[in-house]
This record gives sequence, C-alpha cells and structure tokens, in this order.
Amino acid sequence: MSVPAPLYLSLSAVLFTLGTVGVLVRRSALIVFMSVELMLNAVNLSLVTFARLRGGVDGQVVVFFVLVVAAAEVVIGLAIIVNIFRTRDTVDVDDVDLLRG
Amino acid sequence: MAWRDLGAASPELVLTVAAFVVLLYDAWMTGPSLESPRSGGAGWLALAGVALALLLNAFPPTAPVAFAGMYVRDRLTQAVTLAALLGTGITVLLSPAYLNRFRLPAGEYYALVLFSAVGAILMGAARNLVVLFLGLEILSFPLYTLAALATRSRRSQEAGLKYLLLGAFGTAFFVYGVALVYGAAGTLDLSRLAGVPLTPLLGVGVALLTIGLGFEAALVPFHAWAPDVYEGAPLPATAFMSVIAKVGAFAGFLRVFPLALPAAAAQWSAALVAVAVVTMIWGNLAALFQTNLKRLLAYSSIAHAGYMLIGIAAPGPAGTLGVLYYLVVYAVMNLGAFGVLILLERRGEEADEIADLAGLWGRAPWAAGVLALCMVSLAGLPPTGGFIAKLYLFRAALQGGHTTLALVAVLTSVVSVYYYLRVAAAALSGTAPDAVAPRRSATVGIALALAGAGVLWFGILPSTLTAFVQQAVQALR
Amino acid sequence: MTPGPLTLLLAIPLAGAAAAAAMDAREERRLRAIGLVAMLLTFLLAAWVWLRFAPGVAGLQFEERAPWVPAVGMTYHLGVDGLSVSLTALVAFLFPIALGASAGQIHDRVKPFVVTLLLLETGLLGTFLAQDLVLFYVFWEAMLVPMYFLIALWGGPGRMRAAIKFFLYTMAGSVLMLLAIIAVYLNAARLPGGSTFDLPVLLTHPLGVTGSTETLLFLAFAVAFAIKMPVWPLHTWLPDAYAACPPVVTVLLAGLMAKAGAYGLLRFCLPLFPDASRAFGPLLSGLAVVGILYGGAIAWTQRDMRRLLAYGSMSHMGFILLGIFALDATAVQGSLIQMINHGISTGALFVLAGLLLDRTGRARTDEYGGIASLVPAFSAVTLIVVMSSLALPATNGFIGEFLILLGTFETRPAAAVIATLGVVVAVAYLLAFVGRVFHGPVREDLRGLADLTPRERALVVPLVLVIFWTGLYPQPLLDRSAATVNALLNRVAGTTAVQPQASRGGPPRAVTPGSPPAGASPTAFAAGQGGTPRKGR
Amino acid sequence: MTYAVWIPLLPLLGWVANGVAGGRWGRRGVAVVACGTVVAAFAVGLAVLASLSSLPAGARHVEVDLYRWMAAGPITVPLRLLVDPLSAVMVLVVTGVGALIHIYSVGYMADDDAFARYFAYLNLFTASMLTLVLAGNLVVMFIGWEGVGLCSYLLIAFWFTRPAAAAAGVKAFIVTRLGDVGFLLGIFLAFGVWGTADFGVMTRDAAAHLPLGGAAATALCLLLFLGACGKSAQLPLYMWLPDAMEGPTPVSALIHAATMVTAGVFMIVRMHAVYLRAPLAMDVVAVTGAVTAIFAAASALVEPDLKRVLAYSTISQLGYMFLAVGVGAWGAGIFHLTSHAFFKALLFLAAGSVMHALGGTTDMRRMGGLARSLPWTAATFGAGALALAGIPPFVGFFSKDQILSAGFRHHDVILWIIGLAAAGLTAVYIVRAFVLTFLTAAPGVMRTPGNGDAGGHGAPHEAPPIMGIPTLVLAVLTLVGGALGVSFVHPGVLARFLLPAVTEGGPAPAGSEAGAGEGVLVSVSVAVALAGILAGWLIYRTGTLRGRSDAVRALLSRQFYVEDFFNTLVTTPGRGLAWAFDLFDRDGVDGAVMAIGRMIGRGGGWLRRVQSGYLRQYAAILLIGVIVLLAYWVSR
Repeated sequence: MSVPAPLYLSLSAVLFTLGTVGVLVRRSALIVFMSVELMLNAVNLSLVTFARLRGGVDGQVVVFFVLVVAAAEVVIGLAIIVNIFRTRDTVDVDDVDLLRG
Repeated sequence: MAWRDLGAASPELVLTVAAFVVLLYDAWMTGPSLESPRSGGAGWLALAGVALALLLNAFPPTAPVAFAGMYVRDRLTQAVTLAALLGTGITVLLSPAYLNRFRLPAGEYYALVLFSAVGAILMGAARNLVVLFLGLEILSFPLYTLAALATRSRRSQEAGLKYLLLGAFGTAFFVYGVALVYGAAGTLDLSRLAGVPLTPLLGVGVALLTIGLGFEAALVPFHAWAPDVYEGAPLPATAFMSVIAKVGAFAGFLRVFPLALPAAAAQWSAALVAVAVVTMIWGNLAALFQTNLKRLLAYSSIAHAGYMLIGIAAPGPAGTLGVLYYLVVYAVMNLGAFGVLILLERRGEEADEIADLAGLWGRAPWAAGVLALCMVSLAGLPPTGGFIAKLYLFRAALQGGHTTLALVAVLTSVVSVYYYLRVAAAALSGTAPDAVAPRRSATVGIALALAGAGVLWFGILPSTLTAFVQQAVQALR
Repeated sequence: MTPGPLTLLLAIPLAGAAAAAAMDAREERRLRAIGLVAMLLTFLLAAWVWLRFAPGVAGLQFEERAPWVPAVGMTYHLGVDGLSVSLTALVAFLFPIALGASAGQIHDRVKPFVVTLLLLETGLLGTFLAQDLVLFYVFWEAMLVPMYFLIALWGGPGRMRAAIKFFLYTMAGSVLMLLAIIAVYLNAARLPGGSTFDLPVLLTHPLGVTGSTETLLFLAFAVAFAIKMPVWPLHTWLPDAYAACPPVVTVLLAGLMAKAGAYGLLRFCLPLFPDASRAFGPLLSGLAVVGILYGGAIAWTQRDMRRLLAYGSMSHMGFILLGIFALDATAVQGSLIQMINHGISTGALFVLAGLLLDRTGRARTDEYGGIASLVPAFSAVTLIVVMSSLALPATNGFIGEFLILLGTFETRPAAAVIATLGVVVAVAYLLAFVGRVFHGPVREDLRGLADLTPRERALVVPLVLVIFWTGLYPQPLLDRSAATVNALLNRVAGTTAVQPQASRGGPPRAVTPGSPPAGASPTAFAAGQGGTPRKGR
Repeated sequence: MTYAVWIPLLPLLGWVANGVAGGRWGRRGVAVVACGTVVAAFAVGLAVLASLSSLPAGARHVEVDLYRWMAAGPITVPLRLLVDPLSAVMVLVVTGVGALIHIYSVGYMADDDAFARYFAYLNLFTASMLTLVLAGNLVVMFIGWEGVGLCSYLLIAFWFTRPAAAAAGVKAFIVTRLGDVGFLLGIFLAFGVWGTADFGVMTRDAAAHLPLGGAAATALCLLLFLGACGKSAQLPLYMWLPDAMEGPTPVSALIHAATMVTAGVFMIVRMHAVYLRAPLAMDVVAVTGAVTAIFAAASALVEPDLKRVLAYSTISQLGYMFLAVGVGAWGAGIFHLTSHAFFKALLFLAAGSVMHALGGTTDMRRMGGLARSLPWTAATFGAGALALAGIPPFVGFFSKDQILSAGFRHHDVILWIIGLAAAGLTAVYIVRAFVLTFLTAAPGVMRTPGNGDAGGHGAPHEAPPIMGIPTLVLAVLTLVGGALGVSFVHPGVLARFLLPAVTEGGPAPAGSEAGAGEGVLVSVSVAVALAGILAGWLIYRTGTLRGRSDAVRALLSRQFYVEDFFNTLVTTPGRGLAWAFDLFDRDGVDGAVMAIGRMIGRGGGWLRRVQSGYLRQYAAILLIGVIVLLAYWVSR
C-alpha cells in the first residue's frame, strides 16, 4: 500500500487520455460510448485519490454521483443507439451525417 | 435536512413535483398507447407548475443558504430562476400545437422540460461543485432525450446521438475539472475557493470546468454539437434547449468565475476574452448564409453565448448585471422567434427554411410582426430588449478595459444584422403563391404576444428588470 | 411629470401607428386617412413649438426630463434648441407630403406601410429631440429599422441588397459611436456630475479626455454621422439605397435622415470634443470639398434619375459639412438653414421624380424627352425646385450656400474657393437632368402624360412656398438658431470650454438675452450662453 | 422714395400673374399684363428720375431698405435698393427698351403656343434686371444677376424641343455661372474687407480699407470682373453668346444686346470707387475689353448667320464698354451702354422682321435683295448699322467717340489703336451684313416657313405695326439719342447727370474732361469708320476688292480657336474626370467596401465547411479547444 498518490493520478490521466483517444478514433457509437465511460471512471480514480490525500470524504461522495450519472447516460445513450440502429442498420458514427453545414 | 432548506429550494421542488404529476397524469390518462396525443392536460399541469414556481421565486427565502451550505437561493438565483422559468413557461405554451401535430409523447415531453429547468435553476443555486455538476447533468440529460424525442425522425435521432455523445465527452472533462479543483483546493465549496492560491493544478481544473460549461453554453470551440442538434431536434425542443442550456451554463459561469474566483480574475479573464472573441466571430460568420432557420438560430445562439460571455470575461458588477439582463431578454426573444416557426408546417414536416417564410405576412401578419421584432431584438437594435442587453454588456466590457472585446462585439453585431434582417424581411415580404399555411393556436398566440411585449418592454422601459438584476448584483458584494 | 409638448410630439405618430395597426388591412383609404391625420397633428404641434420657440435663447426649451433607467444613468430627456427646433418642424412638415405622394406608389400592404412610416417619424423626431446619449442612440438606430423595411419591402429592383447595404453601412458607423457613448459615460464617472448619459449634464464640465482618446472618441462619433450624411468616401450605400427605395421613401431618406447626420455633428461632436473638432476641421472641410465636386461630377454622368439626384444630394450635403467645420457663426448658421433647404429641395426633387416614375415607370433620364411641353405645370414646379437646388438667389438654396461659403471664406478661404466651383458643377448636372428629361424632342411614346392632379398640386405647392419663403425671408429661421450657434462656437473655441474668456472676439455676455421661457434649461451650454459671435477679424 | 420698389415689383407681379393664370385670360390678357407692367415700371422710373433730379446733386443717393434679408453671425444683409442717377438711367434703359421689345414680341410671338410662358419669362427677366440695377448691395445685385441668367437660360431654350436651343441655354447658364464663381468670391472678399457688401459703404470707405494697388483690391476687382466677363460675354467666357441666338429674336434684342449682357459694365461702374483702388485690375479690364472688341469684330466678318453677326457685334461693343470703364471713363461706358441698347436692339428687331418675313431664316447666304420687299426694315436696319459703325449723327458715333478719346488720353495709345481698328472692322462687317441681307440678289431666297421661329408665310412682307412701331421708335432714338452725350459740349447731359454717382469715392472720371485735340480724334475715328464702310461696300457689294486667304478665313470662322482651346483644356478633361470618378466610385470606393463584405462572407462559407456533420471531427474540434485552454493555464 505504498504506491504514491501521483502514480494514481498519472494512471487516471492516462486512462482519461485513452478514453479521449477512443472517442476520437473509434467509429462504433457503442465503443465511443464505452470510451466516455472510461474517461468518467478515470476521473473517479482521481477523485478517490484526492479524497485520500485530503483526508475528506467529499471526493468519494462525488464518485457516487459520477457513477449514477454515468449509469443514466448509458440508459439514454443505449436507447438512442438502439433506435438509430433500427432506422439505419448501423451504429457507425461516421454514417450519421445528415446534419451538417 | 430542515424544512427551511426545502423552503429555499421550493421552486425546484415545485417543478420536480409538477414533472412527476405530469408523468403520472400522462400514464393515467393516455393509457399504454404512446400514439394517443390528446394530452393537453399535461401541458396545463406543467404550466401550473411553472406559474407556481414563478410565484415562489418572487419571495426571497428567509435563509438563503441551505443544504449545509451547498445550496444558496440569493438574488442571483432568483434572477436565474426568473430567466429559466420565463423560458420554460413560454416553451410550455408553444409546445401543444406542435406535439399534437407531430404526435410526440406530451407527458414525457413536459416532464423532461420541467426536469431540465430544475437543472438550470440548480446550477444558478450551486454553492458547491457537486451541486453544479448535478445541475449540469439534470439540465442536459432531459435535453438529450428531448432532442431524440421524435423516434421516427432520423434527423432527431442523429441529433440525440450527437448531443449525447459529445455531451458525455464534455461532461467527462467537467468532472475531471471538479476532481482537479478538489485536489488542488481540498474543497468543493465554491465560497471557500476564493482564498485558495492559484496553483497550476487549480488552473487546469478551472480550465476543464470551463470546457464543461462552455459546451453547454455552446461556446466555440465547444459548440460543434449545437447546429446539428438544433436542426435535428423537434422544434419546441430546439427552442427550449436554446434557452435553458444558456441559462444554466451562464449561471454556472457566474457561480464559478466572478463569484468563486475573483482573485484569479486576471488569469481566467484573458482566456474567456479569447473564447468570447472567437465565439462571436465564428457564430455570426457561420450564420451568414444559412438557409435553414433552425440552423441559423443555432449559430445565432452560439454568437449570443459569445456576447453573454463578455459579462463573465469582464468581471465586476456591470458584467454580472449584463449577463443576467441578457439571459432574461434572450429567453424571451429567442423563444419568440422559435414560436413563430412552430406555427409553420409544410406537408406534415417542419417548414424551417427561410424560403418558407415567404408570404407569412399575408397569412399571419401578427406572427410575422413578432418574428420581425424578435429578429430586430436578436440583432441588438433599439428599441428592443436586445439592444439594452447588449448596451449593458458593452458597458461592462469598456469598464473592464476590454476595448478589443467590445469592438469585436459591436462589429460582429453589425454582421449579424445581415442574417437577422434577411429573415425579418422574408417574413414580412408580401404574399407568395405557395405560402406555407401557418397553423392557428391560441396558446402559441399568447406565447408570441408575451414574447413580443416582453421584447418591447425590456427595450423601452428597461428600468424594472434592470433594478431587479441590479439588486441581485448588489446583494453579491 | 405630465407629458409636455415634445413627448406628445413623439406620442402622436406612435398613437397613429397603433391605431393604424389595429385597423382592418383592407380599409386602405381609412388607413391612409389615419396616417395623414396623425402626421398633420404632429405637424401642427411641431409648428406650434416652432412658433412658441423663443429666439435668442441658447439653451434648451420645452425641456422634459424624467428618470429612465436610473441604475445606469439613463434619462428620458427631451428638449429643443436652436439646432433642432427647425429640423423638428421640417420632419413634421415632410412626412404628410411623403404619405400624400405615396398614394400613387404604394398599392399593396398599405397598412404596414402607414404603420412603418409613422414609426419612422417617431424615430426621426426622437433623434432631434433626445438630449440623453442613449436615448438619442435608441432613436438613431431605431429609425434605421423602419427605413430598412421600407426599402426592403416596398423598393424597386435590387431592394434587398440595397436595403441591407444601407443598414450594415450605417450601422457599422453607429456601433462605434455606441462604444464612444459608453466611453464618454464611463469617463464622466470622474467628474462631479458622476456617470450619466445626459448630454447637458455632461457638458457642464469639460469632459477631461485629451489627446488620442479624444481623437478616437471624436472619430467614432464623426464617422457615424459622416456615414449618415454621407461624407466622401463613406457614401457608397447612398446611390444604391436611393435608387432602390420607393420614391416617397427617398424623400425621407434624403430629405431627413441625412440631416440627422449633420445634426449629430453639431449636437455631439462639436460640444463634446471641441479640441478634436478644431483639429479635424481642416480634414473634414477637405472631405466636404471633395464630396461637393466629386458627387456633382458623378451626378453628371448618371443616367438613372434617382442615382443622379442621389449623387447631387451628396454633393449638397458637402456644403453642409463644409459649413459646420468652418467653425464660424455665419457658416454654421448657413449649414443649419441649408439642412432645412436641402430637406425641402431634395425632398421636392424626389417627390417629383416619384410622380414621374409612377406615371411612366421609367427610371432613366434618356428614356424621357421634351416632356416640358406635355406637362407644363409639372415642369414649372420642377424648374423652381431645380433652381432652388442650384442655389439661385431668392430661393432657399442660395441662403444656405451663400452663408456657408461666406463664413467658410473667413476661416478656410481655400476650401471656400474650391467649394464655390461646386455651384458650376451643380448647374451642369441639374441642367443635364432638365435637358434630358424636360427638353429636347418630344418622345412620341410619352404623349398623354398627365400633368399634376389637384392632389399632387396640394403636395408640391407647400414645398414651393417654403422654397420662396426661405429664400426671401429666412430671418425667422436664422433668428432661432443664432444664440445656440454662438454658444456652441464659443464652446468649441475655448480650449477648455468653461472659461468664457477663451472665446475670441467681443466680451461674452453671461446672461441669456431676452426673457427665457418656462422650461429653458439652466444647464445647456453653460459656457458662454448666448455670447457674442466668436468671429473676429 | 420707397415707391421705387414698385419698379422691379410690377414686372414680378406680371410674372406671377401670367405664370399662374396665364392660360386663363387668353393672349390679349397676357399681352396687356406683360406690357402693362413694364410700361408702368417705366412710368415709375420716370417719376423716380424726376424726384431724383429735384434733389441737390450731392443728395442723389437714396437707399431704400425693405427688410433685413439675412443676418447670421456678424453678417447682416438688408434687402436694400439704391436709387441714384446711375440706377435711374439704367432703370429707364431697361424699362424703356424693355417695354418696346415687349410690345414688339406681341406681334413676333403671336402664333406661338407658349405665348403666356414667353411673357412670364420676359417679365421675370425685366424684374430681375431691375433688381440688378437697383440693388443697394452686391448680394441683392446677385439676386438680379442670377435671375437674369436664369431667364436668359429659359428664353434661349424657349423652343426647348430643338436640341440646339436646349443646348445653347445650358451652355449660356454654365459659362456665365463659371464667371459667377468669381462674382461670389468677390462678394465674400468684400465682406472680408468691409464686413458688408453695401455699395454706399464700399464706395465711401474704399480708400480707407483698401491700399492703392493692394492685393485685396486687385483680387476683389478681378474676381468681380470674372463675373462680368461671364455675364457680358468677354474673353474668354464669350462663347455662349453666339449660341444664345437660338432664342427668339426679341429675346436676343432685350437680353443679349440691350440689357443683361451690359450688367458687367454696370457692375463695374457701380463699383468704380473700388476699381480705382486697383489700377492693375483696371488695366486688365481695359485690355480685355479692347482685345474682345477687335476679336469679336473680326469673328463677325465671316459669320454667315445674321443673328450671330449681331451677337459678335454685341460682344465687340461690350468690349468697347469695358475698355471705357477700364480707363475710368465711367460716363462714356454708361453712355455707350445706353446707345448700344438703342441701336443694337434696333438691329435685332429689324433682323427679327427679316426673319419674320422669311419664316425664321437667319442664314445670310439664303437672303438678299430684301430691300425691295422690306423697305422699312431695310431703312431701320440701316440706321442701326450706321450707328454701329459710328457715323454721325447717329448715337453710336457719340458714344464710341467718347470711348476712343478716353482711351487715347489714358496714356495708352495702343488701346486707342486697337479700338480704332475694331471700329474699322465693325464698319466692314455691318456693311457686309446689310449688303448680304438687303441688297445682293441671292439666287434662291428661302421662303418655306421654318419650324419654331416667327411664322411668316408666302412672299416676304413687312411686319405688322405692332412690330414696326417699336422698331421705328428705336430708330428715332438711335438718330437723336446722341443728344444725351454730345461730345462737343463736354460733359454731355448723361455724363453730367451721372456725375454724382460716379465721382463718390474717386476723382472725376476721365471721360468727362474736355481735352485738347478732340477734333482731331473725332476726325480720325469718323474717317476710319467711313473707310470701313467703303471697304465693305467694295468687297461685298461691288466685288472690287478681292483676294482671300483660306487660313485667315478658317481662323476667323473658328473665332481664333478660343472655344476649341477651351474645350480641349477644360470641357473634355472635365467630362473625362467625371466619368473617371464614376468608375472609381463603383470599383474603387464601393469596391473596397464590398470587398470587406465578400471577405466576411468567404469566412462564413469556410466555417460552414468545418461543420462537416462528422461527430468525431466535432470531438476533435472540442479537444483542440481543451488543449489550447490547458496550454494557456499551464503556461501561466
């Protein structure tokens, strides 16, 4: 249990970046979605680390909110993605380009 | 949790309760079939909720700070609530005609609208980053759903998807910002942030907070979702999100920047000035040659976000006054503009091209008049509220010594006149053989009358609203 | 506060607009009647104000002041003085004529036309009455909006483009003025009066801006007004707008709106920024001279009737600018009276051009020929108006140009000498116009052209009468502006504007000559009120 | 003497009456109103003259203030009339000759459709001219000055459906306006010097305010003289007058011979006290006059058009007048003005009768032998011609002689020689005109009625009495008018009467002195005139003298290329400049503005392309924002 806090934070940052890259490079809406979830969980890691550092519980409380929010996001997101799949038979975000200009 | 706390949050509670009542009513009355649109009662219930919330908002609570210091209902909250409720109320009035015509599930629609309003108000009342985060999410989730509400419209679905994915992406940055601020300051309490030294970590956190709020406000370069979502979402949803997202985001900006971080003003002000400049230029230029009205208004709303950001970027009482005044006026004038579009329909589709406005004058002169008036106001021309609002913001910019900001603001205003007046002239220009037949709707008529009157009132007799927001500003000092 | 005559002056056309808006759009005759009644009532009230105006008083009269937005120092402050009283009357005078002339031109959407026209009248009157900077700006910009719609909705070919060009061009100038207004207001925070937009209050103390700041503020104001006038080279919106406008609206655009620009220079630029006004006097005089000759020369080349008159109008506005920045009592008086004259003469020219366009639909001068023998009365009236534009003595145009050039000759002889050549250029293009349209062989396809109807006679006769009245007996107009102009020039002459001894030539009297009427402002032009003319040699 | 205001007011009322209601009361009514007002003005003029004569010589300077016209700043301009011998004489000339020509016009214009308009204009002209001569200050004079210019334009272009007439009117207006620029600047300078442009003040205080030969005096006089050049058709602004002959002939008689064109001379006499302060300007006036006199006389030699011959003659005679006033012979100048008014009006009216008889023809190559069918006309024209040539006892002899002798005494013999040469040429060209018109039997006399001008029909016949009688009256005046200024009893009646008006503020004018060798001078000038007549007769009647040079002929027929020079130097570049401005305005000034607009528009188009519709690109844009913001904050 002697892993120093900066490493947690760094891990968090790396995970967050991975998520970001995932959003940018993946074409499947589902994978993009998962990447966002990864970003959120990276943040959670940071929050917990900071809470440990600061010795308070604020950060850990926030984690719960973030989890709830992420769950809600999934609910809405999947609904929409399913709906899109029904109308277009694809979840490739690059095919979703009716609206532009 | 004391009753006093609930009393302070009474407008939000009333809206939340109203949202649930609407859902229950909808489930009760319409039965299992989503196709049954006759649910006018839901709209009235929602309206009653908004009205009650407005009434409660008029009374300042005995103890403004509530929920263990996480929530505050001060004059600023009241002003934000006013803007949010005005926007929500007018939206509720505008919607029934459209919902019936396009067979959208009214109960869900109204409930989502009310929830979203709660989120925006909560952002105005946030005294803690968690509350701000919650407000932001409560604000935006219903909006994602509203955008995708027309389940059989590919455009609506596309709008929903883009909004959701990009919104989640933005939210992630915001949450990361919350985490870093917490890490740097050791607290989530906004009122205690002022004394914290500005470390790079705090700076990065603040920057990430900016991204989340900027996304919701559609500031460049976090704006890219807005044009597509505005165009694809059902009209009343577009109208509503154009207003409520701005109210929430700028309430958040006010809570975070001028109020929580006054000491670091020099640092964040420069960044926000740059964002404001880019936003004003981008929004107005991109709007120039749009032919789709929803898209045009989307870019317009981006531009207006840039104007409002002036009030944040040039901190001080004048800036706060300007933002608050602008929010109220913007809610009224933007909804007035969208309201007229709701009346238009061509072969069962939205008639949202500028060309569709031809002949509107001949069929519905008053609607055309209100549209023109709102366009004039959006363009910031007297004697409308849009002018006074811009005047206050320019004053703030110059007072803060941001001459470049003011210059960009006025010059882009000139550019904006090009597209606003094109729309106004199209609406007023005579008769056209294949003119779109505007629908008649009493509630929309009332909403338009309210919007038109409001635009003129805030422009010709601005002293009442000015005094109201002035109190909000003074109470903060 | 009970509303005074000036508030009423704004309220009558507004009420007329409301009444017209409430009427059935199909009752066109009654709509026009309502509009005409409102405008005539406005005119009667404006005439009453003009007659009751006490000459010899430098300050504001019929003043009305009420808080508007006290939180930000905006006041509802109206008043007339020597600069504005006659212009106000001119506005009220030209509107009924324009509405009357529209009967043959505007056939569709009569209701919004009447409403828009009345709103425009309110805007214009407000521009001349407002004494608060923001209030002024509100009217200044607000009048653009109805004007835009008048061009865009009722104009001829190319109207949309011309309308938006007009709007963007003029607005680009005025938004900078808005920033300058705010800057003046913020700057006043350091002064004893505190931050306020109230012009007379601002003028009770020197503004305290100097150097490049004053230059920038002055330019921001001046450019806004220069575009509206327009001043070369900021004029290119004008030919397009004038040519695309419905002719009756051109009457208002050329006859009245251009004056708002010149008026703004006198009302704001000169008293607020006396040092910069003096510093930029030579430059602006030079631009005026260029405008006179350049506008006149281009007018001569034009074949489109309204473009010809448009450039001619620009040339004439050059004289007004020249007079203003001669900074000489005679010249400024001349400019003021020339504003009236230009309104009447150019207004009349466009009324007549409109009547011709209604009849034939021909915009180009070479599509006419010899119509003087077909429509003698019309031609006679046109000739009188043309002569007034040529500044023929005994017509109004002469009084203005003579006083302007005479005064300018004292302070800027070179500019005056070159500008005097403008009277030759004016002859060239105006007589070319008369020659192409009225003289020459009669075009057979114009046979049967109708002469002035009784209604049209009723429109042009007042204009002709004013032309001769001003030409032969301009003194009532000159008397009304004398004291204000003297006070204004004393202010400009003094480096700090408060010390009366700074004014050259003659000891300034501290007391207002004559008995000030009720409502005369105690604050207006506190410097050298009613002082003797600055001019000396 | 306030009633003097009725002198201009009466014709003005005639204008208003005929202008507003001329169509209602028929030709007879129009004629009565028009002629009646002018005759009445003449009567008032006589009364003014009488009451002026009853005053002591020193008090013959009455200012009539009507009201304060303009007062702005330190400037006050009253609407002031000045009644003194000079204006009284001018009033009588204008109203007298004017009345005769009005009456003549009733016959001449009898068949014209625009009868009422014609007389309205003529009345307006008379009113303006009377305002000009009665003016008490330069500004009021400018009312009349411009008013007569306007009427000149209107009447030259009276038959405006003829492009030539319309163009001639415009030309006249523009060229005279060019001179008026000088006049206006002169007024401004006067205000600069005296603070007023009042004749009384300027005359009285000329010496006090203007150093002799100073720049101010010279500039003022030259500027005013520029105005005079335009109005009186002197070099280089003469070119409008020959073209002005497009107008009806009575108009040419009244405006372009007798009255308006003499306004410049009158103005200089009015301002004589000021001119005396500027010897250089005086010399310029005299030299310009002399050169114009001989230049125009030479131009008249080859002119085929009868009226244009008379026009050049007018220019030439005006040159004499300027020569007179240029050497300070004020009285002689006014005397010649009066005498010229008589004989030149006579010549024009006679020419009008010819045209009337020939249906509007003015080309002398198509005339000839008219003495037989038009004996009265030939006789009256002959009287005028002799007066023009300066043959005693016609009035022209006396007046021209006074000018020449004044020029001789003005230490500058060259002026005298030029004047003498011009007198010789004058005799030649007028004999030529007379011979070609009335004597030589032309191969085919033009008989078809022309369009527009007075309509004669059939064989040439004498004009009706209403045209004949005014011509006769003028012929008589030409014969006996010399009595006004019989030079053997210096100073003449007219000169003596004028003396109070032209001596104020200056020394006694040169023209009034009796000089030694007067008899010799007279003999020389008569001899030159007679020689000219003889030469003319020998060339054009008998054909004895021959030998022509085409080069000289071309030179003369292009009037020494003055106008071509003017066109090349001023008119054509001016037009080119105007078109260049037009081009520059559209592509330069407006082009720059529109380029800004296009640039903004292009930016908008580019930004639209950025909005590609691809979600991942939007995310990338957002990320760019994130990176920039983070970079900013980290770099703080």
